[in-house]
Amino acid sequence: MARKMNSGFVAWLRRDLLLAYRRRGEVASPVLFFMMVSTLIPLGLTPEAARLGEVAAGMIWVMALLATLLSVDGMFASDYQDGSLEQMLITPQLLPLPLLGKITAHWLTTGLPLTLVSPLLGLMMSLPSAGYLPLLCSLALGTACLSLVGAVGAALTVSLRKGGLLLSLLVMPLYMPVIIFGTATVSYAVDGLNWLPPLALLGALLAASVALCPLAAAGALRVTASN
Amino acid sequence: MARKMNSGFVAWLRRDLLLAYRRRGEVASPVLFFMMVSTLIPLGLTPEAARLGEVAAGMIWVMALLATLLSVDGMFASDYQDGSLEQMLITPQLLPLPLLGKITAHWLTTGLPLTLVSPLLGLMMSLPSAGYLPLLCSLALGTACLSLVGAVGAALTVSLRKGGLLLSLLVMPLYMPVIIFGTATVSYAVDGLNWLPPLALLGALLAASVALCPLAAAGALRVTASN
Amino acid sequence: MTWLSNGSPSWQWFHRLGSPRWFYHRSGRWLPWLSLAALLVLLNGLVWGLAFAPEDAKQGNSFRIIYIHVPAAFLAQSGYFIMAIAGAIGLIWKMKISYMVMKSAAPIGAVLTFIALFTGAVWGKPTWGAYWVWDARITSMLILLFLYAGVIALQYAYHSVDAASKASAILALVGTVNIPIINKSVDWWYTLHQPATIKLTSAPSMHMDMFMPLLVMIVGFYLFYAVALILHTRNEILRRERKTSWVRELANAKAGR
Amino acid sequence: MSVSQTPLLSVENLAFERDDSGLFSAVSWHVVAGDILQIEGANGSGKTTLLRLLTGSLQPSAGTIAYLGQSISACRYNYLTDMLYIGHQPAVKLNLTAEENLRWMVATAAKSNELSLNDALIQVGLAGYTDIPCYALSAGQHRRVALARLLISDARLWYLDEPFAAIDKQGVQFLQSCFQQHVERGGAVVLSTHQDLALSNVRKYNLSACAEQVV
Amino acid sequence: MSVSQTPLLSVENLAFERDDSGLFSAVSWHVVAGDILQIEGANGSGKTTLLRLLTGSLQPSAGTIAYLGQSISACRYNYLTDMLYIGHQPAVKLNLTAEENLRWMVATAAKSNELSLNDALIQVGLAGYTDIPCYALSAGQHRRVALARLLISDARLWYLDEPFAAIDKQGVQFLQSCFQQHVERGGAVVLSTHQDLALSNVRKYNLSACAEQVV
Ligand code: HEM
Ligand SMILES: Nc1ncnc2c1ncn2[C@@H]1O[C@H](COP(=O)(O)OP(=O)(O)OP(=O)(O)O)[C@@H](O)[C@H]1O
Ligand SMILES: Nc1ncnc2c1ncn2[C@@H]1O[C@H](COP(=O)(O)OP(=O)(O)OP(=O)(O)O)[C@@H](O)[C@H]1O
Ligand SMILES: [Mg+2]
Ligand SMILES: [Mg+2]
Repeated sequence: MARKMNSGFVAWLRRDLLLAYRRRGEVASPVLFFMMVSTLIPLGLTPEAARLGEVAAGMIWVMALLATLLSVDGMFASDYQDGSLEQMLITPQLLPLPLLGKITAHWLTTGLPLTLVSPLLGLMMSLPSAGYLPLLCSLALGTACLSLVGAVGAALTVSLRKGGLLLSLLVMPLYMPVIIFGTATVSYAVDGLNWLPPLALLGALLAASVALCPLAAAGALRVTASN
Repeated sequence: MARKMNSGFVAWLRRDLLLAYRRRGEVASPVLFFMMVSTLIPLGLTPEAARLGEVAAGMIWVMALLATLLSVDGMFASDYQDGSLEQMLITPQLLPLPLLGKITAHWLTTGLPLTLVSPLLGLMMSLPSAGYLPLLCSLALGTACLSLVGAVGAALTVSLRKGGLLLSLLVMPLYMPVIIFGTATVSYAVDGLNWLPPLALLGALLAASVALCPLAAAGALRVTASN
Repeated sequence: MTWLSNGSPSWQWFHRLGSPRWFYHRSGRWLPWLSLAALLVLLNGLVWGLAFAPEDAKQGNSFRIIYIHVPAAFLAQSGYFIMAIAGAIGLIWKMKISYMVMKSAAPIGAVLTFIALFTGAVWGKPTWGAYWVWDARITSMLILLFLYAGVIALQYAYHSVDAASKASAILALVGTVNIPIINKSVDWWYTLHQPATIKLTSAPSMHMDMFMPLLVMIVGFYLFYAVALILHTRNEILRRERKTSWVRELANAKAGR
Repeated sequence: MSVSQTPLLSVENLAFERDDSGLFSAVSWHVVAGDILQIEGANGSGKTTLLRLLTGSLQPSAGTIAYLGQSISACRYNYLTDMLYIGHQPAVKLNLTAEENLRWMVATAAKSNELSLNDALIQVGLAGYTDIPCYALSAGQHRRVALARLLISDARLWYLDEPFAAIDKQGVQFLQSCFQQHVERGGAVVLSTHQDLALSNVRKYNLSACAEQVV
Repeated sequence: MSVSQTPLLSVENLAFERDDSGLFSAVSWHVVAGDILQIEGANGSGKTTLLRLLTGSLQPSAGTIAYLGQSISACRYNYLTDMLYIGHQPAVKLNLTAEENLRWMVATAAKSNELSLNDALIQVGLAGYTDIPCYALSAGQHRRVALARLLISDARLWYLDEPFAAIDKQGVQFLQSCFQQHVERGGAVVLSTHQDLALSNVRKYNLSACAEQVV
């Protein structure tokens, strides 16, 4: 029985990772996606290194946000359709645990790759060198927040059979603080200021999200999915 | 029988519009999505009007592109799952016609609202006043291109039951010319140059896409969906 | 789609020509000679280029990267067309072997593109003082890498070999239509933003002693490309035809020895 | 009459393989106007695949399918116009109401008779459910929406993949009487199901054995 | 023994309404170890709704559901641990193989016996199909993946919503023998289906009539 205690978390985490990486080609695709979007930006704006460098951090953050939105939408949709969600709701485990497993899998497949390639993106967009470390740290914390908050939105909209746009509407306001502290971390660093305070705030946001979001998502799922 | 001649186009167009209307919240939401992201950008970048104005057109275009990506992914997915796509493939009509109907519906519910709301966004991001008309025109033509090209990507990936990342990988490189000509139209206008040539190029791209993309999508669907 | 329908019987000879087994045996005979030729030409070009060509007046020895960089960039671009043509032949005449060629061409092309980008980036640091610059040609090359990545990803995404082949052939064709458009538009974007402040070393005025080894290297790269493509394709043939009797016999013969 | 001599549909030596492993081969039978052919076989024996070959959405690896004596690729338009296929997935949009779904199905179909949509829905037992979205329907009601197409269609060839799935006993009887009427009007039905039909004129073809059985 | 006196599951005066229109009311029955209860009723009579009420994912508008004499909300953990529900939608992930699907199902389930996954899949007739993704399975094979849970589960209460859908005749027989074994081991089965079972000890409850029938 002890083996089973937290198996809700591990089982769902493992399953979602497996689903994400069913195909070999897939592993690279989040990384390529981010590289492509960061090619779009110079094409849309300007190829001049100096001006790109100014907007680099902000753009990478906006990108992270959009990539999360693009993918968080599907977090429960297919599970809802094929009945897996119903099964999740009637397991004896505490619902937030399997949900945290799913959210972790989501972050590992979107937020983490983005964080890891961000130095490369910074290079492509001529980010000043003082910005790399803060960018990496703030993305790591921030994208986890985005996944957690996104999960609540996804849970709220899952039974509506809607696209991701309604979801974006719900969660975007909640994303604002993340993006503000995230970009502040980098711009403080570039301007030579102490960038730990905004990073600490981001950390606090993350802590709060970890504590609250799975609960909120669980509540939302109980209401919407049993309809 | 005459009534039936092009009914593939009209029937699918009408159905998809009806579906979009059913999810009424949905129709407004590309617009809202768009507006929210453009409030994020000043947060991530800079609130200075002059500097915002410089990047405004590029940013609006990047957003339009991502919003299309966000939605094009679902163009065939639900039809594939519930068997409608199979039915489409065995109608006696020429396949590109119903496809064009679906693509038109997609543009009417995403590209068009974006285009219509773009002046407002320009205002929010302090776009110089010479840029409004070119922005409107270029978005109208460009988003149609995006829907058409996106449909080919969606057709290629429909049976894979994957999220939008693979699809983005396939179509994003094809989107690059659109964004280049689109932003060029606006920046020519802002710089006081004649902005008709880039717009004409965009028009040519659109013409070519209208001619080729439904064919390519039809070929792709025959390959992938019957699998 | 008429081009997806069965070819007419008069094309039967063509099919036999494209039979995997025939290709496997024929290419087995050519391969040693081709490899030898590629090796000789490449060695010749490298030694000539790296050891004997004169030093560049402005860039010193770092310019010698050109002997890798330019041939790789060249092949990366033609590789895409080779891949797309193979795909088109597959779609039109339903030749299995050409799908295999197409599948093999994708990773080779992607690696060459990456080499061009990488050598360019390494070269860029001493020349421009930055690893990455949004130059028109560089950007086109990056987009080409994405196009390759798309084809490769689609190949791996499908479980069914048949669907994977056809889907990526369609994508490769759509990509080919787009490559000229992309290149032109990127050029135009670049000139719009900056009137060519950064210039690549002036190619036309390149010294003949520098240029000849480059030409040799390009020929060598073509030969090398052919060898790599044939090797990959042979591998792919064995993988896809592993259930047929002739591959089994081949395996038994190998094991027996 | 000589018209009835040419079979409506004839299948000869049909074989299908996926990635070099054969599923079935040498399937031969024909269907004339008035026939009901039941494809039988264990799970995974290829019934659905066979029906999808008939609709032309899959290509056989060998053999021919002929409609009125002509290969179906040669007379594609006429064949598809005269055919109705309802598969495992009933092509019902969850966000639309039953009536809207049916209207769209009729609009994309090539041939249809004069029966009003509403009457068709009433006949399949959906009276009172016509204007609620289909996600609020039960499993059986959901399939009934798709089956209402049978009443409206004018196609002679019906291909039905497990039409009785999720349908209650009364519904099964109703469907069988539909088949009966259809074949009496000169149509033909090819269906796959694991249940036995209560009709007398049903021919069975067992796909596992690849042989036709006379009942 | 006095244990067998308290019914495993008892339902009293259960009613359900959606948006103020009643679906059924005054549903009462109980199930003791060894029972097989078949819920019958026309399409849309509320069988699926009733089963989902039993699993606790819907809330009744009146009445009680008791497990071993206790209300199911009072002993939620024990109840859910002892229950297995397989619905219309079989919760099978199309991109995973049959074995991966089953492994995940077992990992999230609370109780399971010692049967290996592979043996379970072989028993439900999926030998040779364990390592291909489930989208390449036929409709019946797809459902069999979900039904393999029955063999591995140690739960006493089985709730099955149309378990025979898409399953061939042999499969139906096999499932019935599974039910038989399960009730002989002291379990109980509540199922909804439109087909008649070949077992002798089946009790039927007709939801349209809201009354239990003795066969
Ligand atoms: C990542 C960076 C780079 C990429 C992707 C890149 C790509 C290319 C491409 C596509 C070509 C054209 C080959 C052809 O003619 O078909 C080329 C040629 C060339 N590149 Fe680069 N390049 C890069 C960086 C550089 C740098 C830093 C230099 C030196 C300063 C350089 C020098 C050259 C020269 C001399 C040629 C041949 C000139 C010609 O054919 O017109 N490249 N490169
Ligand atoms: N998309 C696919 N890709 C690969 N193999 C498939 C695919 N669909 C079905 N198969 C395989 O083909 C075989 C036949 O499937 P089919 O769906 O035709 O069976 P069926 O007779 O309809 O079975 P059922 O009674 O379960 O509906 C099965 O063994 C299945 O594994
Ligand atoms: N999500 C829902 N929202 C609103 N009404 C619903 C919903 N699901 C089902 N209903 C309605 O509740 C009734 C009972 O549905 P239920 O699915 O329980 O029937 P059922 O007995 O299982 O039918 P079947 O034999 O077709 O499976 C139906 O009339 C249906 O229209
Ligand atoms: Mg089937
Ligand atoms: Mg039901």
